Parts: sequence; C-alpha cells; structure tokens
Amino acid sequence: MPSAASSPSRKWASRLFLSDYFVLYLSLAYVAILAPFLPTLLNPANISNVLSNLWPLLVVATGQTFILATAGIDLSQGAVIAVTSVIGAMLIAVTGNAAVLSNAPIWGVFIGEQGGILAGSIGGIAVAIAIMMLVAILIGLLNGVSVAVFGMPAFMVTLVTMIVIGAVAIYLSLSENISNLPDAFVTLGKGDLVSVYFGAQDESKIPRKIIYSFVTYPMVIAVAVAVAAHYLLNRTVFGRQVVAVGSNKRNAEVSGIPVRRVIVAVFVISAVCAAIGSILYSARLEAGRPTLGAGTFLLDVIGATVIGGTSLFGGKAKIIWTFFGVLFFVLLSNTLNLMNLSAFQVDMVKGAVILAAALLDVLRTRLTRELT
Amino acid sequence: MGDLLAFEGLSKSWFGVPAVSDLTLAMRENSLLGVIGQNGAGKSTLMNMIGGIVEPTSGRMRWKGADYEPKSAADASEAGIAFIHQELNLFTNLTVAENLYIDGFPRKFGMIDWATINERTRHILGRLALDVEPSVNVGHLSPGERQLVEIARALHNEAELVIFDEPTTSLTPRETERLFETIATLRGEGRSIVYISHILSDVKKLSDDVAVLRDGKLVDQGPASDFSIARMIRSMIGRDLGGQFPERSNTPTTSAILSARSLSQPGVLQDVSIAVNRGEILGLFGLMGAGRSELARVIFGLDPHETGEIEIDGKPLAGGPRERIAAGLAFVTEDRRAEGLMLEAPIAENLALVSIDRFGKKPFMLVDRERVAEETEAMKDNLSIKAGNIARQPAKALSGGNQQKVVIGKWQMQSPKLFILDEPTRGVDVGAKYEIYTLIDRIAATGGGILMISSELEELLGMADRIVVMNRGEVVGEVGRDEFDRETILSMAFREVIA
Amino acid sequence: MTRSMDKISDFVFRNATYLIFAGVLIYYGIQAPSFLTPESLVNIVKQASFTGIAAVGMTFVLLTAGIDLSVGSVMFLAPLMAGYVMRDLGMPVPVAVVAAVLTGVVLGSINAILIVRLRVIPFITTLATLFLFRGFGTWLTSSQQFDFPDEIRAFGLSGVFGIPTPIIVFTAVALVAHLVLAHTEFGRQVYAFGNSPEGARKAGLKVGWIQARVYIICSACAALSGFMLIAQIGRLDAAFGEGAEFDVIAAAVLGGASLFGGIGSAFGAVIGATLIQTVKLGLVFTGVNLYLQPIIQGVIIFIAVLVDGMREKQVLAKMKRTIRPL
Amino acid sequence: MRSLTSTVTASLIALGGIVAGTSANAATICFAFQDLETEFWVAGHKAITTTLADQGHTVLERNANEDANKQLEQIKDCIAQGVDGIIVIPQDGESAVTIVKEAQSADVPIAVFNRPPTDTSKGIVVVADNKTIAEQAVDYIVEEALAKAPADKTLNAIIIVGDLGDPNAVGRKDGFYAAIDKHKDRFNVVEVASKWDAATALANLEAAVTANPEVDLLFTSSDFLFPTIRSVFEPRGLWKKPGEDGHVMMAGLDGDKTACQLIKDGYVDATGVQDLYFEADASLKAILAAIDGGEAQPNEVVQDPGFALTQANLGTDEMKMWGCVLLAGK
Repeated sequence: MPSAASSPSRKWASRLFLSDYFVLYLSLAYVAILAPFLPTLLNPANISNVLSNLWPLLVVATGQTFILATAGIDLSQGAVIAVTSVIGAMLIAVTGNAAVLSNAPIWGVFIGEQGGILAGSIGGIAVAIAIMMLVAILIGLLNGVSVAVFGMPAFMVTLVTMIVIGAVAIYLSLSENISNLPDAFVTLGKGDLVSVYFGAQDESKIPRKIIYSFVTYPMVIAVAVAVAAHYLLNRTVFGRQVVAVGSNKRNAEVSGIPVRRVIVAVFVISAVCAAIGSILYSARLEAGRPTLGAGTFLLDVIGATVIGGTSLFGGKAKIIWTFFGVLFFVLLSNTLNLMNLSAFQVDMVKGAVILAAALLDVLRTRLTRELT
Repeated sequence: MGDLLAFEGLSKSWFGVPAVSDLTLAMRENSLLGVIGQNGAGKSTLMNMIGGIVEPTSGRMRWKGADYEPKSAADASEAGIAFIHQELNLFTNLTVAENLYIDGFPRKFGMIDWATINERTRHILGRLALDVEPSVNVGHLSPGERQLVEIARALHNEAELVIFDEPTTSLTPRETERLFETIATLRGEGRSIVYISHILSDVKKLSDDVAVLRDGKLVDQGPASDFSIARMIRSMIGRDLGGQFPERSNTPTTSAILSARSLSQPGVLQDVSIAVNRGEILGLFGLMGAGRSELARVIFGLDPHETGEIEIDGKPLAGGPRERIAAGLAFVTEDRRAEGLMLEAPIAENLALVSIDRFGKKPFMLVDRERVAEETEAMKDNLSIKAGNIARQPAKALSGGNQQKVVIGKWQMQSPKLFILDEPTRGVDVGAKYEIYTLIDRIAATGGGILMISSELEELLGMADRIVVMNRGEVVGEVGRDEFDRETILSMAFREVIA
Repeated sequence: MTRSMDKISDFVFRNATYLIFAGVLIYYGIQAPSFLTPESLVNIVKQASFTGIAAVGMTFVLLTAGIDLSVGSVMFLAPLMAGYVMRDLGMPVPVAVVAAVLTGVVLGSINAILIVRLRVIPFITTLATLFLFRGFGTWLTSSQQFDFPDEIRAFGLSGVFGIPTPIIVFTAVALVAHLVLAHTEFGRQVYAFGNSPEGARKAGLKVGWIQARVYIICSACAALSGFMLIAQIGRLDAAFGEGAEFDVIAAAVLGGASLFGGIGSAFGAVIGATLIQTVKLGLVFTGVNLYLQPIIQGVIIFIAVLVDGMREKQVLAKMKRTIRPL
Repeated sequence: MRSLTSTVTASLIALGGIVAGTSANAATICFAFQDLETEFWVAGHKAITTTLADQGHTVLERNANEDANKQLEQIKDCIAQGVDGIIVIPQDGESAVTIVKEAQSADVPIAVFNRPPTDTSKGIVVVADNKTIAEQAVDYIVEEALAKAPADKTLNAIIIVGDLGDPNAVGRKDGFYAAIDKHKDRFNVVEVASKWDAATALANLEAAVTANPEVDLLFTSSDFLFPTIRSVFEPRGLWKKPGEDGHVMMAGLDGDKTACQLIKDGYVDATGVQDLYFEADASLKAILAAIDGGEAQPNEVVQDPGFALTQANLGTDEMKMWGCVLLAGK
C-alpha cells in the first residue's frame, strides 16, 4: 500500500466510503439530522409507510441492478410494468366494464362482461401471473438479443421498446384502467401478515388509525426477490459471469464467459423483475393500468440503484447496495413530502439530490483509485 | 554547444517506484540517437516526459540550450518535437490532410483554407513519396501508409526532432525499407531523430549514437560504431544470456496435442499448418504484423478462419472460446489489461473466472466459496504471486509480473492441455521473467503443450524446443532446438528483405 | 461477385436513412397523394425545424460520444427567460432571441462545468439538470402558463418570400453548424475527439474546451429551438418541452450520428428530424389510429438504430488490420 | 443492518403511543393533486390552497406528477403524518377508489375533487362528467354548423385529442363522438393527437389542416390549446369571427380565461365548463364539516352539473364560468 493511505483520517474516510454499508450510514445520518425537524419522520405510521413504499421499487431496482452490472441500461422497465399490468388484469378481472372497455381490442377476446377469461379461480390467477412473466421474458429477449447479437446500444434499444411497448399497453385497453381485480390478487399488493399496535393496553377499542402493518405480502415478495437476486448476483456462477462481463467484456469473451447469453439473460431478469413489480403496483392500486411506470418512474429506479453504489459503467453491483439505495430514495421522497415544500420546488430539490449523489460517486471512485 | 536535447539528472517515480532515475544524456544536433532497453527500462516514461505527458519528479531537460518544461503535448509540438508512436495516433474518421493539421488549421475568413491545406499536404506527401490524396480518410489506408502520414504530420509541424517509437512493428519489410529511406531524407533536411526499437540491427545500422537504458538508468552509451549487437544485449540485460533461462527439464514427446492444418483467412493467414506436442514448448517467432497473434486468435476461436481445421487430441475444435476452453485450450493474450484481467476485481475473482463453472454447486450453481478460496489461495502460493489478501486486493494493485502470473494462474485453475502464451513476459521485470519461464517449463514438464509467441527472439531461443517462424501470415520456416541460430531465424523473419 | 455484393450492401448501409426516407415518402404519397403537395412538404419541414434545430446541436454532443438529456428543460426555461425580457423589460423580439440563446449558453455552461471540471458522466449530469432546469422554471412560473406579447407570434408566423421563418432559421442553423463542423478547426477537432479522446489529448488538442463547447452549443440550439416553437404559439405551458430530449436524440441518431462518437453531420440531423416528422405527419395524413401511431414510429426508429449498429460493425470489421493483401 | 434494526426499535419505543391530535378548527389538510400543467388545475390548486390558508388551516401539498402510484404513496405519507383530512385530485377513477379505501381504513376523511372514483359510494366525491359536458359543448357547435350548411353537404370536423393515457382525455373524446354521432352521416371526422403537448398539437393540427383544408368544426379537448389552434388557423384565414367568411365553429373544454376572452371576441363558439369554484368550495366545506363532526368516513356525492358556455347563453351565464371570473378580476 502506498504511504498516502496510512494517515488516520484517510483510513477513516476509506472505511466509510468503501464500505458496503456506506449508503445505509448515509440514510441513518440523513434521518438523524432531519428527525428533530420532522417529528413525524420516526412515527411508527410513517415507518410502516416508508416500508410499504420501499418494496415494489426494490423489486424493480433489483432487476435494473443486473443490467447496470453489465454496463447496460434498461429504459423499458416502466413500459413492461404497464403492459403486464394490463395483460394480467384483463385475464383475471372479476367483471368487465362494457361502458369503458367495449371498444378496446381486448374486449370479447380476453375480457367480457363476465370478467377476464381466467377469472374466478386461484389457479387462474397463477396462470395469469405466469403469462405476465412470459410477456416480460419475451420483451427482455427482444431487448437482450438486439443488444447482444445486433450490437445496438442498450440506450436506444430500450428507449424504442419503452415507446412501443408503452403504446401497446395503452392500445390494449384503449387507455382504460381495468378494475375489479379479485381479492386474492389484491392481497398480493397490500395484504398484512403482521400488524402492530402502539398504545395503552387497556384501551377498550383500538382505533384503526393506529394499527400499523409491518409484515405485508409485498414485503415478503420483495424480500424473497431481493434475497434470491442477492444470491444469484453475488453467490452463483451466473452472477460472477454478469460481473465479469461488466468489468471487462473483452476479458470475459477470452475467458470463455458466454457473453451474449449473459447479456440476454440480464435483460430478461430486468423485465421479469419489472413484471413482479407490476403485480405489486397493480394489486395495491387494484387495477390494471396502462400508464403505470410512465413519466419519471424510471429515473427513480436508476437513480436509487446508482445512489446505492452500483456503477453505470458495469462490474460493480450488489443487491444490498440497491436495497440501501432504494431505502435512501424512498426516505428522500418521504422526507420531501414531510418537509412540506411547495409543489413548485420539489423538482429542483430532486435534481440537486441526484447531482449530489453523482458527485459522491465520482468522489468515491477517485478515493478508491487513490487508496488502492 | 551543439546539444539539441539534454537531460540533467532527470528522474520520475510512480508511487515511490523509480521509472527513470538520475538520467543524464545529451544528443547532438542533426544526429540520430538510438535508444534501446528492455520493456520497463524507462524508455516510454522518458518519451512521455519529453512529450509533456508526464512531468519529471526531479532533474531538468534542456532544449537547444534553454530550459524545457513541457506541460502538454502541445508544448512539445510547439517546441519542434514530434512523436511517431508505436500505436499510431491518427484519427481514422478524418482525412489525411485533416490529421496533419488537426492542432492548427490555416484559415481564410475564419474557415479552414482547404486549398492551401491540400496543396501543402500534397507537397509533404510528395516528399515522402506517398501517393495518396490529401482528402482520403485515414481509415482507408494501410498501416504503412498511416505511419507515413504520421511522419508527414511531424514534417508539417516542422519538427526539428522526430522521435520514432518502435516504428517498424506493423510494417511490411518493403514499407520498412521505405521508412529508412524517409529517415535518411529527414536527416538530409537537417532534422534530428531519436529511434527506439527492439530490432537491434536496425538501431545499429541507423544510429550515430546509442544509449542503453536498464531499470530506469542509463547503463551504456557511445557511438554506434562501438556497439556490437552482443554489447547491446549485454548492456540491456545486465549480464550474459546464460542463466537467464531455467534449464528445460523435460524432452518433448512426439504425440501432438494441437494440430492445425492449412488455416487460411483472407488478409490474415495463408495456409498455416502447425502442431504442438505433449510436453513441448513451441516458439512462434515473427516480426509484429507477421500474423502470430492473429494465428493464436484463430486457434482460440476469437477470430474466424475460412478454410483449414484445428484439432486438439485428435478431436476437431469448433465454436468460440468457451467450447475451446472446455476442450483444453488456454490463451494468455498479449494485452493483459484489456483482455486478461478485471483490473478492479479482487485477485481471487480473477483467478477463479475461467474455471468458475466447476465451482458451481447444484442445483442452484451457488459458488462454493470455501473451495474457491482454498484453490485460489493454493494457486497464489503455487505461482508465488506476491499479494496480500487475494479476496480483497484488486488485480490492478499488482506489479506487471504478478498480474501476468494471475493471468497464467486463472488458466492453470482449469488444468488446460494446451497453453497459448502471447508475449507472456511483456512488461514484466527481469526477476519475474525468470519465474514465468520456470512456470512455463513446469507446465511442459507435466505434459502440457505450449505455444509461445514472442518478439524477443532470445526468450524463444532460451525456452523453446522448436521455433516456427511466420512472415506476412505464412509459416516460412521451422527450426529445432539443436539447430537454433539467430541469423537463420531472423533471416526467415526478414525473408522478403533478403529475397 | 462478392465484391459487388459488398459494394451494394455498403451503399445500402451508408445511405440507409435516405433509403428509408424515400420509402416512407413514396408509401405515404400513394396512400394520400396530397401528402406530396408543396404546401404539405413545406409544412413538414417547418414542423421538423423545431426538433431539427435542437438535433443539430445534439449532433455536436453525440460526436464527442456524450449525451444531453437536459434539452427538453432548456427548451422550456430559455424561452421563459426571453419572455420575461419581452414582457417585463419591454424588449423587442430580436433582443428576446438573444436572451433565449444566452440563457441556453448559461445552462449549457452548467452542464459543461459538471462534465468537464467535476467529471460527472454526461448521462447523470444532464439527467440531474433536466430536473434542475425545469424545476427552476416551474418555481419561477408557479406552473402557470406564460403569455408572450403578441409581437412574438407576428415574428413566428412571418416569412420571407413565402418561406416560413422557422425554416429559414433552421436552414441557417444547419448551414452554420455544417460550416463549423466541416470547415473550422473546432469542428474537425470535435470529430477527432469523438474518434479518440486519448489521441486528441496526445495530439495536443484542448479537449476540455472542445467538450465544454459542444454542451454549450447544444443548449444554445435547444434554447433557439424552444424560442422558435414558442413564437408559433405565443404561450408557454408548464409541460412545454417535456420528453423532447428523446425526440431530439432520436432525430440525430436517425440522421447518422453514432452514440459512440466521431460519426455524424449537421446535414444528417436535418434529414433525421425531417424523417421523423414525415413519419409522424404521414400518420396524421393517412388517418392511422392514434393508438397505433407511436408503435409505428417506434418500429421505424428501431430499424434505423439496427442499421446504425450494423454499420458500426461493418466499420469495425473494415478497421481490422490486414497483414497481407486480400 | 443490525444498527438499523436497533435504531428503528429504539425510536418505536420512544414514540409508541404518541398519536398526534389536532383540533378541528385549525386542521391540517393534505391536498394531493395529480399535476399542474394547465390553467384549470393551477386555478383549482390556487383556490383550494388559498381558501384553506385564509381560514387558518395548514395545507400539505403533494404533486404526483401524473403518477397514480406516487400519489398513493403521497397519500400514505399524509396519513402517516396524521393529517385531519385529505382532498385529492386523483390521476383517474380507479386509483381514486384505492386511495379512498386507504384513507378511510385509516379513519381519515377524504374528498375526491373533479375526477370521480369508479365507485362513488365511498368518500366525499365532487364530480363533473367530462363526457356530458363535452357533449353539451359539441352539441351546440354541431347544431349551429348544420344550420348554416347546405343540407346535402358533408362537414369536416376535427377533434384534438388529449393524452391517451389520461381518462379525462378519453371522456372528452367520447363526449365529442356522442354529439357527432347524432348526425353521423353529415360529418367526416379527423382525429389529431396532442398528448397534452402544445408542440405536438401544433405539428399534427397543421398537417391535418393541410390534408383537409376545409374545416367546418373543431373541438379541442382542452382550452389550453386555443393559442396553438390560432397559430395554425390564422395564416390560413380560418381564425375568423362569426359572420366573417371562413369562420370555423369551435368548442373547447375547461372554461379557462383564454376561452372566456375568445368566446367574448367571437372566435370560439362554445366551451364546456366545469364549475371549478363550486367544486373547490363543495369539497372544502364537506371535508371541514366532516372533521368538525368527528366523522372519519364521510360519504357524499356532490354533483357539479357543469354546462356549456355558448354564444347563445353568454349574456346570462358568463359569470358562472370560472375563467370569466378570473378574467373580470384582472
């Protein structure tokens, strides 16, 4: 080691900046600083709420992490969410609303007055979810093959799929949301497993307002996805291959890594994660929505992943980073809400935060370079 | 004072490691100074200091008697110093004329004055006897033509000193001849030249004076007439050739591991047949651009070939690198940083990369991290890689020699049958070189086959059991160990010049 | 024989955009003959001029292998500043144009400083400034529409010899950009930098300054483009220019600019922008279902990008060293 | 990870049992809206926030930027902050149902402003029916246009459609067709996409008018596009007052300031009006009443009938349109 790293402050800086938990520390510091000014921040209700906002975003960002690990980018995740949301809903809706849907191309084919063609059974929901996944896989394949085999830049490919798939989603139902989803499906988006009541025990009637759900189905699903992804990316042979492709593509090729297959696979994973996110989002909104994931949603996803520490240039990615990044991002938008900024200022603050995070990343990279 | 360029106590160190130390040297006006030295001897650091790309740690340079402290490449070019780099520094999307004038176009009404530029370019190209239009894109030129364009750039800048860094590596012999003629023209115009090359005979032939660098120090200098090739080598290496290489500890068998027959690829290879036997180190020699690395890439499945077949252990090879690795091939490429390592990743991850498949535990192919740690640690000891914690330390933190050992190690983890080593000791210091040679010998001794590509003939003479010589994409000769002779091999490599 | 096949495929790749363009024109012409009337064609070029002006600027950035996502926000903020100059300072239109372009220069400089000095990658920098610039404008206007004095529309709807002003400005911008890119030192250095940043540094070019200028030019063009468009309408809405970055990048790429740098031209951006507008307006002419319009647009862009990728591969294959005569 | 758990646990213990209680006469109201991109929403936003502030209430503003999911999260954030009541302008009817359910299950009274939930039985719902209002406005211009045209002539009608992802846009489009379809055989309809973007509308309308130079009637799904329409029509001699040669029958929807001026000037013939101030007032009154009365899940439907301001009723109904009130106040 060069002598430069030996001074205590440098050591401290390196330990802080290079730690896997850096963003967690950052989040905790952020909370600690703001807590005195925002009394509701640490309110159990707010914590329960931060958590419930965390899970779906975590699932989608997990998929994006795989893409960034290979130095790619996937702009089409939002469109995948939208199209799978519509497709899932049209298959399982309990009843169909002829007044709004009767002109849609799916009317009479996949959905009618009696609901979707798979309506009415738990098995039907399972099949519908399988079909959502299948659609996602196909879109992922399209993206992946375009990038890996035809050498098109990921940015342009996924930009085009974003436009086209997003338009298909809107076309399917002719802009309409498909509501009346079965309860079993809705539970996936908002059902509780464990709720907590904070208060005096002798209260005769507990107002519902102060029962907080902590363990929910989205939590279970998201944690399951994240843990599986963590193992896949950091513990399996495939994960090593993903990182190898992102670190040095030519080296990976020479070393016998099936580079094309890996690239196609990460795009499929990204799309599938988006589809799982779609289940959570559709279920909590209780409708199939062609406009889910539009607008700035994707910038949230990529922003959270990058803030976590995953590099846009590939080779550096961990699901645990993404988890902390998503936590930070959700905390950020939660606190932006709690700060009662005027609606006209939120965009500016947000831009500044993205920039600050990017600068932090540059600083980290430089520090790493200096310290090793 | 006739000194054009002088160094006084010039030093440069990276992180406390000296690359050039206390160098004092002067070159006369209108002379040709040949600079030789092994890789890592400090030649490129010296050139970068002259070029304003690297700042000296201490000492100073003087240019025409005045202090010379270039801060950027522009300063050097303004002073009248031009570089012809080994990797050509041209913009392939621009025309010949544009490449000449990119750092300063003559203008007319604020617009580039094409008429003047084309005329002047044509004039300069004429002086170099290069018959291309100034408006042709450089991307369309051959390597030799591109090099002449680089020289034209130096001429256009009215450089008084032109520094050639390994200029002949990608040239055909005919183009090399032409280059030498051009150099003579330049000298005739009163320009001075620094000529850096590994081809010692060229250096001897062209130079007025020779300077020899080793480990960042000037170890020998004098008029070229006083230098024999042997003295050059002795000075460069610091000792006689003997003892530089380990004894070969086995005799090769005659059963072939690899046999490639009649490989052809238009523009690259012509009817190449080659075989490597069990326990054999086959040296592949040729000048750069002779097709050695290209052959290696074809054998390894990175590049296509139109006709011919490749077999390993009698079984035909197909598919890409992945399939060929499975069949028992390993390839240490010439560009370690771009193709051999994940520089940011820990050493252990680099070591385990090629063989990662076999560490996967079914059913989920989870990496058996304990076994990876065990085996990579063993490999580290086995190859005596000088590193601390290989699970954390990134590959880029290692020295060149140790990095190369990691690259060899990642293949060894897979116990391949045939190693292709392309310039295995490039950028490796003398001590580590010996270790790598020992390693190569050990692989052969345990029954592996080795195809060793090198532009350092000495190393092939020291290590190989047999040397195949390539020239212009063809195999032009083959010499067994007992018939090794520098002159013979070099004459094959230079066949066209002699013929 | 393979050589002549090569030549044909070479020609196709080189001129893919023009060929696609010709195909689109012919197709729509058959579907709706009025599409090819001079009035309709003038209208297409006029409508293309807004994206086109910005795409010409974007080409500078793409030539250096960079990207600028903030153009949509610049298209919003710059005319707004010009609007204040007109409304509150009572300045005439020419001053307003200058104010808009100057705003663009300032915003571009912010991008440039972040990218060149602080070394934040262009993608993230301009993503952040996308929010920052628009946020600043939203904050100024409180999301309210901004009505311009009437003279601006008189300017926007004016013309010279029957040629609408936007087309004249578009032509002027394209010509100047072409001259700069093809016939000035700076322009050629932009190409050199895009071809090899390292090589440009070694050749002694002031790479930081080159890079900074392309972002400033890009923003200035976006500002002018926003102003010209607003001059048509006379009113700036809060959502103005949102998402325009994608249209602008797509137009430049379609015009042959490579995202990997070093390839592209001002003229190409003109063609790209006009092609996209032709596709879009052709869909209006032929009365295609509104829901299907974005899908068809996407497919055409996809084809163009696919061809670009293949061309890139071809170029790489060509650059591959041959060591013996073919 | 461990440190996070412990921090969270500690703070939970510290804060357990504390529930914010605020008196109703100075209530904290969460106002969540979907976006502020046209005059209508800006005026509504202003009316609600200033009225509440004037009455001494605290307003928490949340802009969802047209993202239903983000809006749900913002509502949850508001609930977590312990607000006394919520007024929401939802992204669409379906998400409104979910949001109402979310608020009511947390016992926070909620009012839905302007966009009705698909299920209007829950929450305070203040609605205007886009389709009906659009139909009224278009009915007027259709009748006028037919009255003036020769009986056998087929008329060219243009509709500028909003963003197809926005149900309001779709509702207005449906209203347009409901009116046109009463005389199906007399109209030839050209659809022009705007994506709620002035630039897109400009390009597409110009092309549409080039393709179909004879325009008899135009309906824009939002009044904010009238300046754009003027840019296209004026040079072609189509921007004329009634009675002048080339006058195109035009109607819009929203009822904003510009539309009021244009109707007064005569260029525009009708616009569908949602009674913005009535809606704002009704939602405020209802939500404050619920808070005062301690009602946690107030359910009520307030219908904003809306109407079409036309050249015919301009004299009598002018001041019923919010845009005209704004215009007069200027």
